[in-house]
Amino acid sequence: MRIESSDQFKAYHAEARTRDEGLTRKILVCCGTGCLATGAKEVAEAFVHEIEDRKLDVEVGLGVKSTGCHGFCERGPLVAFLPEGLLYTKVKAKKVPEIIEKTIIGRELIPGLLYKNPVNKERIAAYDEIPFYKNQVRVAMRNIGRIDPTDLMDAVAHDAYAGLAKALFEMTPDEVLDEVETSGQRGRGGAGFNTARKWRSCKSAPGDRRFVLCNGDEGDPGAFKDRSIMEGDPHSVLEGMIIGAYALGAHEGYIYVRDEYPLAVVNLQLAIIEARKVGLLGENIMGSGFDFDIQISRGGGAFVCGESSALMRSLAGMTGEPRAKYVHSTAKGLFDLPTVLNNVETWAGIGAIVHHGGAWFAAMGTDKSKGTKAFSLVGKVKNTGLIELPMGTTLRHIIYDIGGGVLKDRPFKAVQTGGPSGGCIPEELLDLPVDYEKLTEAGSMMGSGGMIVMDDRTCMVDVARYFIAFLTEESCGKCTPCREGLKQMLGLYDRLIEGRGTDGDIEKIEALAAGMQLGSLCELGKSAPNPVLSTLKYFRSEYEAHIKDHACPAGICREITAFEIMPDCDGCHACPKVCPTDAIAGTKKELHVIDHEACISCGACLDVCPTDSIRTFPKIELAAEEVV
Amino acid sequence: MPTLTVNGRKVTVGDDVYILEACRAAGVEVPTLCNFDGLEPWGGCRLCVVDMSLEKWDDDWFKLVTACNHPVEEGMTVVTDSERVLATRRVVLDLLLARCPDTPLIQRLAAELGVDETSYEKNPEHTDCILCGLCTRVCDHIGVSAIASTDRGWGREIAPPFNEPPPDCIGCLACAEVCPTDHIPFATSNVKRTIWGKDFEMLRDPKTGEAVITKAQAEHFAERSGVPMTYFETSDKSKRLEVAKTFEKLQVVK
Amino acid sequence: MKMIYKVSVERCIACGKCELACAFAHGSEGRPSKSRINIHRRGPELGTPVVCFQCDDAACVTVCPTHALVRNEETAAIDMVRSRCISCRMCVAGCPFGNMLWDEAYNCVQKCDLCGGEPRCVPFCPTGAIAWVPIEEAVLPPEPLDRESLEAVP
Amino acid sequence: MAETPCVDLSKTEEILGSYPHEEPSLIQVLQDVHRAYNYLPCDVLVRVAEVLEVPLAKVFSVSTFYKAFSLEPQGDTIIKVCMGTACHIRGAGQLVEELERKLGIGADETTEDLRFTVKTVNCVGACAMAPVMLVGEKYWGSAKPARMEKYLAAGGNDEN
Repeated sequence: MRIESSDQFKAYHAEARTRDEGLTRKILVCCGTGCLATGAKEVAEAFVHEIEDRKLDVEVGLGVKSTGCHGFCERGPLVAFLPEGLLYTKVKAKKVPEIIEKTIIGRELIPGLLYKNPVNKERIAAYDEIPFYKNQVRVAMRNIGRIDPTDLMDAVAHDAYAGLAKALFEMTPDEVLDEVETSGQRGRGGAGFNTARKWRSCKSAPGDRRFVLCNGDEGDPGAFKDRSIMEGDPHSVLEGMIIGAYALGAHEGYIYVRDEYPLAVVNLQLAIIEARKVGLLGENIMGSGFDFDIQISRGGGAFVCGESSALMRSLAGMTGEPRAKYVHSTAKGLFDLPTVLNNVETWAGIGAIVHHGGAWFAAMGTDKSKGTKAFSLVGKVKNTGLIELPMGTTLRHIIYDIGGGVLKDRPFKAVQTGGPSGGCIPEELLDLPVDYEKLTEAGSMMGSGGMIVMDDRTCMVDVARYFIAFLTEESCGKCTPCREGLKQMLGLYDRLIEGRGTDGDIEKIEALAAGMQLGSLCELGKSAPNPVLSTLKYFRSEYEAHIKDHACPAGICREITAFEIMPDCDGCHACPKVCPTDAIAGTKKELHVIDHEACISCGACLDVCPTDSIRTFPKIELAAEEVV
Repeated sequence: MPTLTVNGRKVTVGDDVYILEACRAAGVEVPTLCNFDGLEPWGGCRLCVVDMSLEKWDDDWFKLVTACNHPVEEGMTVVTDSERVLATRRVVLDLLLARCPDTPLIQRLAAELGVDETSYEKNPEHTDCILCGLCTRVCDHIGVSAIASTDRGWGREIAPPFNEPPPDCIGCLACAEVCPTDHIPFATSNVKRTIWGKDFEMLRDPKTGEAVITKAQAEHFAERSGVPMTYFETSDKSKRLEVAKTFEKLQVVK
Repeated sequence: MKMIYKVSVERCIACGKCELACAFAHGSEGRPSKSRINIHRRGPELGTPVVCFQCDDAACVTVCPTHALVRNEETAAIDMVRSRCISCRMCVAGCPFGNMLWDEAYNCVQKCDLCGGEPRCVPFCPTGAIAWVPIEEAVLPPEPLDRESLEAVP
Repeated sequence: MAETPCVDLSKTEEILGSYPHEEPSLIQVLQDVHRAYNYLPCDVLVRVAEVLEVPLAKVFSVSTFYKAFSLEPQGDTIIKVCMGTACHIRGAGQLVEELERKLGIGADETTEDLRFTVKTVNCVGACAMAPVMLVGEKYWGSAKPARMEKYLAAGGNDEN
């Protein structure tokens, strides 16, 4: 069937609703990448079989949906039950018959599968009561976890394409632009450029042919919101792009997806095929006379292709080398034609903005940063996963209330945001409301919403070196400051972590950082020094310890760190089992000893020690002892 | 025809001109390594950075841009010798000097900015290649694209495919001629030319026997430009002789 | 008034003054190899000056990969934008008349630029074998040269 | 080029048949080719260049620029260790070291028997389960060096 008018869409929507409501009870199995890794597919299949065998689908209107990521990947596989609003965590396939028996038929809870609050150890049954979910407000991720991403009708039942229908039949392209302007939405890819302004700039560029692109090259390590959106609700991306194309008068679109995201490619491809089939994409969309089609392009694995001009070159089949953007890509982008490129999350929000109105979106967030923002909360935090919150939420609320605090209740040291272009924010700034401006002021940036929590076992020099090493590998090599500068910067950091640092190294790092910031061609090089400068700003003493004392305060830099077991060791024998070099000797219930010759300072023992009896100290002291 | 100010001097230039050309028109020298007049600006070496301010901006607001590829605008102010311009150029040359410590051109440019010795770790492997990309861009212009950049980041190199004699190369030497550091070796004799490890047969003038150009080059250009192949087969000297002979025949007054 | 370069072979006495003038006009050392006009010497006091025709549909312009050869609208000469030249010598190979000249000493291409609209060689020609004339005069046949009455060239 | 073993080009022709013959198809074609052969054989690159009318040097340039491509044959099972930030601070480096001890190969290397190739990748986007490694298509979350034997033994099988 093809939808050929506004009324036909309404009928299709009603049909989808009826079908959805026909299922009085639903089991939602999270099939995001995280849960799939822990066996969600088997769980979903087990539910399907069990229900078929018992004919529950007919009798009680029970249905199973494999949905996108629920976000709470840490506790996967996740299974939610509607209408009860119940959530089971860490569900295994073999548990399925028991769940059907007890929970579905017997309507009783299985306490062992409920979420346990790490803060007060209480078990929580209701989805909405779990702090991780309770505090969220979802716009871009509105349907993720609620719908089956491979089922168009399910998406439509949850208002997918309602915004598009409104745009096509009730609004002119300029009215769509005005609505987006009212929303105040800014780009969710990192830099935070105003969406409506970007669109207007493209629209005013001369020429008949223009492109609408979606940046799904989520390269920031530690961020995976775009992945979850593309996997869990691909239709929201398509809908946003079609609306954008309608506003701009574009007829061709591309989605550039990282090759590391195979499931996202599959789900997007499927969504495109489905949408074309019913006339939501392609020629004469919904009979409105508007034509627009989308193609998927898989990236080749290059972080720099997240940069707009590099992405466009990559789309054209070339190496991902950025160009100077003195002439904006809105005027001269893909194939040198006017182009709008927005991030996945940006596009995913457009449908909701048009559907509910720009003012609805603008009512959320802060003065300059409107709406909600998706973050991936990861690292040394108890509840890791994907969240969406109004702009202006404080870091403390995110890390402690939603994230449940630092893993193992260790001291908090910093939170890294913005990926390799961002910076590390220290404890004293935890009450910072998160928006574009505040993060930039703190020496970091929004980036693609990765938040990596770091505890006292994280060395800030090592973290800065990690990002420099990452970028050294990812620099395209076109411009001198980035190519040569990163290489030299990495060399300087190697000196520090190996205890070869000397006075003046910090100043040398700072001077090079300044040259790279000013001189580099694209944002990759220009922002590459951010992790360096922010760690220098807030954790300078750690740098000084590496240089002056040849010591790594966090006990991470191996070349200069030694390990020792303290007398309070209870001889549990956990550490020798994990030691990769068999450097730990000791019989059970007796004090264990580390052989410094064999020890490679990897820290595996410290991580497993239940009594915190292993300490690190500068290797240099070891040499001093020997001399004595 | 926009008028702009370069280092306090007013200069009027053409419409589709970049800052670098305006600087030259104003008699201001801006160093550059990857720019070449016949080729599209590339903006890779970052040596030509200048401070730039537009009329609509606040007076004290300047942006550091590359002169080679930033279009001029009416009322623009350009400063080529501000402290941060020089500091940035110094970092660029310092880094290039670490990469190519023995390359005379880099030594000279660095010394002009007061960098006599690199402050960074010297490249243990000798190279004169500064990755300015001129060779590959010229090769693209010639229309053969026999060489290109390979790998990325620090590992970036200019190389023929598979690091073997490039099948598409026509031996025209354009890459070697344009290379600012003379990094690309070649050899030409009366019968043979070798570049990128590939040997080329030379076309030889039928009368004098001297080498004209490579056969591959003649074939490529004959096809590309529509100029008959016969044009390429004789030396310029022989061709002048032919012209002279024709002229003699055309004498109207004996 | 449209001017044109006129060569009257019958008047050339192969004295070489044009070559010298050209060489000096394009460099102070006056090397004859730098001259863009060449006399083909075919006998005692018999020569044929050969110089660029500034062709309409010029092969040199067509083959140049970097657009270093451009028509000067004022002088009608094909000018060489030296900074664009990559010395690939395609123009030398492509010119059917041999008028793109390779300068071995300076590793660059030389070509007649009509000296910006006033060819320096012309005033030095003692016999009027070369001339810079309005286009309509170019079609007039040259006056015969009375070679017997020529005095020794100073 | 002469030393490379001859490969079956029919798969290449099939892939080329499903894309427009123009430069923008290049990366997509190379992705499919890489999947089909497990690497980019040079005969194939020559053919791709010819059909798409892209200079061979550009094809080579693109093949070496992107990390997804390898010009050397890869192991039957590809092990990807995620090196994202979350994985880094949760000890991904130790996984690579353990693999080096177990298999005798470092990152971007292949065992002699062509069984395994170890790759480090910049974030697979499963940060909530850091550190993460993939053995074939199988994701291992909260991976521990001590359990490496198990990960390798399971290979690409879906066994938990």
